[in-house]
Amino acid sequence: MSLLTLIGALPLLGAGLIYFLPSKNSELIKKYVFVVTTLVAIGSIFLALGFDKSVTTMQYVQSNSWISAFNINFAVGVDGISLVLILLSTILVPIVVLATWNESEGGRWGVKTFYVLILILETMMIGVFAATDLFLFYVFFEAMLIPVYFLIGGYGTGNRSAAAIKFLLYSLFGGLLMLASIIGIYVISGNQIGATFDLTQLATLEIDNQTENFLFLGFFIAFAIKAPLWPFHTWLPDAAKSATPGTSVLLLGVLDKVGTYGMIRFCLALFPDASKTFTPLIITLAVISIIYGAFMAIGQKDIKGLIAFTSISHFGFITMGIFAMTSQGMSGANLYMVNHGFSTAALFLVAGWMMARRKSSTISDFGGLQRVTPVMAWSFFIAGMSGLALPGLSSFVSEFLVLVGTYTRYPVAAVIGTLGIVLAALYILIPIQKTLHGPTTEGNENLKDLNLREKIAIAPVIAVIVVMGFYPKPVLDLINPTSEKIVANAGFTDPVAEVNK
Amino acid sequence: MLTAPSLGYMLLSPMLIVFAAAVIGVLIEAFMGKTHRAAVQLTVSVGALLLSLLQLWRIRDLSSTTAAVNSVTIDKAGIFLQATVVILALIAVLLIADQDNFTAQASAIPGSNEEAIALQQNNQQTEIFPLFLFAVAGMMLFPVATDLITLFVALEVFSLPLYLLAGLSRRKRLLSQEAALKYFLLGAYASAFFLFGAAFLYGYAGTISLVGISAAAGSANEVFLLIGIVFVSVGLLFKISAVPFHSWTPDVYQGAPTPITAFMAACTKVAAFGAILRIFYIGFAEVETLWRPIITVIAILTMLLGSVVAIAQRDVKRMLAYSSIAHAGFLLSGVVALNKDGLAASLFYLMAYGLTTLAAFGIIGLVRDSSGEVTDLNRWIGLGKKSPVVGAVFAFLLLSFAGIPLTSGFIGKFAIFSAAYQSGNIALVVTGVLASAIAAFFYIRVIIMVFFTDPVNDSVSVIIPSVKSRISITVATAISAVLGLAPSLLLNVAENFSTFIK
Amino acid sequence: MAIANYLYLSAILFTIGAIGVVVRRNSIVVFMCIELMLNAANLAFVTFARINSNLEGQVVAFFTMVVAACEVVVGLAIIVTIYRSRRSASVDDASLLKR
Amino acid sequence: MNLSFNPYVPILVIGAIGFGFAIFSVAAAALTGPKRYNRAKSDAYECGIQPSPQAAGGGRFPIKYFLTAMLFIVFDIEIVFLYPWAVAFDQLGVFGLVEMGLFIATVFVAYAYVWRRGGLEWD
Amino acid sequence: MTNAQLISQDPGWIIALKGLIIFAACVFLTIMSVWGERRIVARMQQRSGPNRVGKFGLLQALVDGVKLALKEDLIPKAADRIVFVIAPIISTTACFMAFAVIPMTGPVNFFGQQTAMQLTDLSVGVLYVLAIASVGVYGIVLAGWSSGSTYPLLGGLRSSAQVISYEVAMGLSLVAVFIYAGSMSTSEIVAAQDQWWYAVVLFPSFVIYAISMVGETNRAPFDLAEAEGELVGGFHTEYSSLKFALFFLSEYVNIIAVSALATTLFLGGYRALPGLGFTEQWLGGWFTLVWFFVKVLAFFFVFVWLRGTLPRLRYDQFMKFGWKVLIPFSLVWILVVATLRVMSQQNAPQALIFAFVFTVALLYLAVTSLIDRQKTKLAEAAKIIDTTQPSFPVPAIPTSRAEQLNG
Repeated sequence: MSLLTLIGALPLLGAGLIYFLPSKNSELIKKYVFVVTTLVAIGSIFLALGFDKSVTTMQYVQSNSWISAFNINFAVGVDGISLVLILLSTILVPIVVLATWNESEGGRWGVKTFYVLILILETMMIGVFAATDLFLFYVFFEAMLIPVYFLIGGYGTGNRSAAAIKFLLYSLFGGLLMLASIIGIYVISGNQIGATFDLTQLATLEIDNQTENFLFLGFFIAFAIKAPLWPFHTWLPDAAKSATPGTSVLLLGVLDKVGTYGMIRFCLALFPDASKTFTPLIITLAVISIIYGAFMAIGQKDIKGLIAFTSISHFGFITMGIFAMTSQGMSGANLYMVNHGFSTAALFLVAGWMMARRKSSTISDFGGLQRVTPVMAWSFFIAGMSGLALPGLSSFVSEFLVLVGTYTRYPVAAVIGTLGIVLAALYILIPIQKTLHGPTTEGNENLKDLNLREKIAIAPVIAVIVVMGFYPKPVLDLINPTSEKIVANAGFTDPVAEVNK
Repeated sequence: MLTAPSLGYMLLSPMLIVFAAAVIGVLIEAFMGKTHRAAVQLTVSVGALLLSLLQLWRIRDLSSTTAAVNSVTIDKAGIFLQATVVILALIAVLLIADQDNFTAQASAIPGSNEEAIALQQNNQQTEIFPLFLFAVAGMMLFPVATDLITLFVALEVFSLPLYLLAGLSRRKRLLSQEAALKYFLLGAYASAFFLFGAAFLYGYAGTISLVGISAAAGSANEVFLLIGIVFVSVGLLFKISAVPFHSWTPDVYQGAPTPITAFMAACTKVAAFGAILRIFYIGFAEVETLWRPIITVIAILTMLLGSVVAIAQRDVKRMLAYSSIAHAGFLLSGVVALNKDGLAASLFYLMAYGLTTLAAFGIIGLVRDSSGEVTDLNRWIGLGKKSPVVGAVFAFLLLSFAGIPLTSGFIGKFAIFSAAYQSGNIALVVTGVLASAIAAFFYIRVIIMVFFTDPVNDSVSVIIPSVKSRISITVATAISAVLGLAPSLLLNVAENFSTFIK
Repeated sequence: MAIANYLYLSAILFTIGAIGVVVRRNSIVVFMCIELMLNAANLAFVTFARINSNLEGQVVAFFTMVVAACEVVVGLAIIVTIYRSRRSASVDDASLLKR
Repeated sequence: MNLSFNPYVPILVIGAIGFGFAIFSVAAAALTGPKRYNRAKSDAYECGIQPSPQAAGGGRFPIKYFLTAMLFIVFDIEIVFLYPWAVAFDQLGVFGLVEMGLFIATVFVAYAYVWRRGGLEWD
Repeated sequence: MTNAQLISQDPGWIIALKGLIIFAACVFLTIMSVWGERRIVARMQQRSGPNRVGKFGLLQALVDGVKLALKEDLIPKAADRIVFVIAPIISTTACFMAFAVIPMTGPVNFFGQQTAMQLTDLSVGVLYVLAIASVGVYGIVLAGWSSGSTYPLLGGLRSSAQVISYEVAMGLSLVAVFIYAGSMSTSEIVAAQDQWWYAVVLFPSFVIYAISMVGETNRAPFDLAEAEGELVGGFHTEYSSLKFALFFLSEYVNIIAVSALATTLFLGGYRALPGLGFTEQWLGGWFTLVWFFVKVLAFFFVFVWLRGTLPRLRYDQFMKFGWKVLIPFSLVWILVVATLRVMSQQNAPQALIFAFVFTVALLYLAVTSLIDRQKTKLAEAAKIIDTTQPSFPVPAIPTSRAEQLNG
């Protein structure tokens, strides 16, 4: 059993063991979960340290037969891209646990259930990034929905059940379309090289154009729904508004990355020709997403909604980077996934604290927080700046890479995308100005600043944001070889020499 | 000059055991005192089913396959289907044994003195056991029958007891009787179609054996063949409640006593699909161009209609009825696939679906108020709060129906769609996937009602199940869950057993 | 007389029965229409047995009669019970289950 | 050889003769008999009391007869199977005996059930 | 040449002629048997019976018929007119048709044509008779139902219930005959009886048949459908004029038909009595006709004899007898016969056969004695209940005669 499998199984094991803890003692449960998730995070850091950057093949590979009738294997392994995403998820989970210590209290069910769901979700997240068997990926992809569904529906706020069902149905719909494509490619593999779900083998298939286009669309729509790309995004604002901040972090920070990750790993790798065919369309959608997300964000009165729409804009960048089909674009997109994870986490966590204190999520209810709660305000400020890709903060690097990568091939798209940065300044600065500065509005006078636990929780996130802004190299080193390989495998060569080595 | 044929008792023994038990059951009804009758009947039923299962195991590798003068073929797939029926029946019989669900005296007028007296005397309806066993035996015969008349007889042998059983509900008698009437009239109507079609197939081929019909392909009057296939299909499609022959399903599912609904939904599907698969794979395979387009269209319509109409349902039994219609559509994809994978996939699907259905209806039987079962979905609101375990199990089963990964329903769907895709029916796969998405909506809506909404009505509660119900629900759910996580256990078996022998 | 005429007769009888089931409202009449259909099928079987000059069709007819008889027993039992409960044998009156 | 008739043709002949006779009689009765109208004559016969307009129960049968009819069908079917068996008995030998023994035993079980359940009580 | 082959060569005119002869014979026999029955019953009851019209009153029945024809033909206003008219037609048609397969003579010379007095020979002859008998039941049911009156309805129902109940027993009793004859054709069954009559070989079957044929034809002591005390005239209460006559006719033709069938199946048909085989060649084979009618009339005499002797059964006794005695007995008997037949076929040792017979006999004794014991027990239990005091007050029984008279 490889280390990867162990790390993946650990949360599940932890979930199983929760059963033996007393239900009454919620503090104990929380501490236990924090320990477990931290262990997982540490384990994944070891995973990263042991990763051989010089090769682009899968590492920590493990493959066991699961459903022999269909030649389905429990096959896992990581390359650079999936490794950083696993790192992102495993690090975010303990932070979320710590940051949202009391989130589990007000739900429909007990504390235990909440953490069981969280732990199961963590396993699923690791699994979905680690799977090298298409079927296994699909299983994690779909099964992941269920814990999130219950997290939103059971512990969320507002019209949570409607949001939960909307989320689930959108995702299921996309997933089922993908299932049709999976079946298609499985059958084609059966006709050509013997039925298999192994990704590397599937990539070698010769598929006729029309079929490939259809199969591609099945995958792409599923991922576009997941990574909320306009016009498949409508579930996201509802879900994000209804979910608790912690869930939202996981939802936007990690789960939605599955969409963009899937585009890279499956759409490009399995259907390079179809990807080429659809690239113009997808780039267009991505650009629309950037602009649309930005405009919608400007109009938002609700903090959570604001963050949700900024994410849609950011995912537009990521998608654009992926389908620019340049190694810079690809690297940028990959890096953006990580950075967006952290900056969204920061935004949501701080916003969550603000809302919990003020008992409101409307932007206009806040004001002058800078004076009352300076630490919280600064945290929010930094997170916001990261969101608008301020140079020196992590997002800047990735956004820059994406735009450069895109410009070499699609200058118009890149230029319009740049417009998104301008709009970003609007949608971030206006709320920051409203909430943090100016006179302290009524009802905010007695808000408490962050306590120690919250400070500990937010500190690493802020640190990552800042460090990555100045020194993204370790992560880029992980990402770059794989990105180049993917672009090359898809049959593209960079139009200009590499920048930013 | 006649010669005495040999029947092949060894091969027939699994069926004969069940038949014999049914006959013994009738004798027990006749000569046994009231006090221990129910217990003895249950013992006999369970014992016979177990024995039959054992016997199936023992004959699984026999080299000879035809028995009873070529009227049945106990091939691998046949044994698998029979075993499926028996296993599902074993679980169902425990649900049925909860006497509370059946009227004490079927002939009494609802609400009459007679009925009150029967209730007062604590009379128990034990005739259900022999009826049940007859139905099971018929269901075992149906998928192995290889000539038209055996098919017809088997069809009736399992249908007739079901018609009666459907009318025996203890509460809501009128509804139940009405269900029985509808089921009977439409069922008999469909049988007549089947028979008429069989007559024309006979006229076409000059023989009633499926092999003979397939051998006659191309040599005789195609019109007869077409009429025959169409009418026989109508009869069979009715049994599996495919569109447009589905209209009985919701009514009957709703009106029949819940354990019977469970049994009917699970086992009838297995038997009928077993027979359909055999007929189409053996009898009509040579002339697939005649029927495949039609069945494909029907499969598509069935999937879509079942899924769409289910959304509007306010009664959980009706909802599951429409869901079963949708599942019939999925299963038809396996028929259309017309390859070995399609057969294996169908075998797996039938088992998985049957188990899930049994457990789901088992749970429906537990949700009650003072006047009996509550099937109105609006009153299920907040059930998860009152009894989280039952709610969680029901949610799991619904997810399995919906085909969420890591459930047996998903593996089944995947298997069947990949077989269909393999045979080139891509439209079918796409529709199936869309229908699944639609279907997911109403399953999930139920989960929301059960879990995400606060209870408004305190009169509904989950009764503490008796040991029998508990065993059957637990076993069915457990197997279903295992099949979701480790489907290889059954898939490999299904693969090995997926051969029809001509 | 051409033997095909029996087939036409059988088809006509079957059609009458099939239509009768759909348009008639009294459950007993509906039921009798079903029996008519079964008998039409029987007639077809026997005719085909004659055309194919083998006996299988006649044997089938035999079994069909048995099955039809069983159907009668079960069906009438159900209809009679329903009649006793609600004093009507009309299919339309039995409409508690919403369509 | 003469042309030989289908063996059922003579049956038609005698059937036609019988039918003709019956029709003739019914028709003749209408012609030969006197017609003297009297309202009471066309009432149902009821031993002198005021006749009811319709037969008891609206012409419907008591349930008991239904049961008898069902039983009759069951046994008639049994007979239908016994006859061919009996004719071919000598050719089937032990097999025929055993199979029919099982068949009769099965019917007998049903019969015993009906007996015990009071299906054979008339009053 | 067998009868079957002979008959199959009949030209059309012979068929027509034979049909007419059979029809005429039936009508004639009916007329005569009505007269005969009345005379015989009268004798048994120390009366003289009809003796005014014609010699010995021979023409009485004929005259009765004419009288009926001159009566008003009524149709009750509650009746279903069409069915009401059809019912007697069905009955009449059916009763004649039963005769089509009865062999009345061996090979005879019929206007220069070698044939047999049998209208047709079917391989399923006996089944055909039973089928036609069943059709006759329609006449009864429809007549009772269509009258729109209570008594006919009940009478019709009773009558049909009775007919079908006893038809089962009758049908079962024939199985043994088919086992032995290996055929259902009437002529072959007759031919198979050249050694032994089945009445001897299969005596229990014969008894069952004889009983059930009385039940089947609604005759005394089983004439419950026409129990005058209960149901007036039964199903034909509302019938008058010739329609009534038709029912009457069909009843008697039926009696003759079942008698003829009994003769065919159990008494060797047209064959001469044992030891008188030489007579079969007399009159060019025509003498067999005499033997046939002798046997049939013997049966008819038994019918009359029963009517003159036995009281009518109660309805429940009657049905109970049919369902609870005749049917199970027939079924067991069939199995016994079949087993014995197989044993002799397989050349089983004599000892085994005897052992089997002995076992069956023992079982029979055991079962009957058990049933008897049960009955006595029940009777005793009933007695105990009878002796207990009634729970309601009983008026004092008047002691003196005067009081009794005055009330």
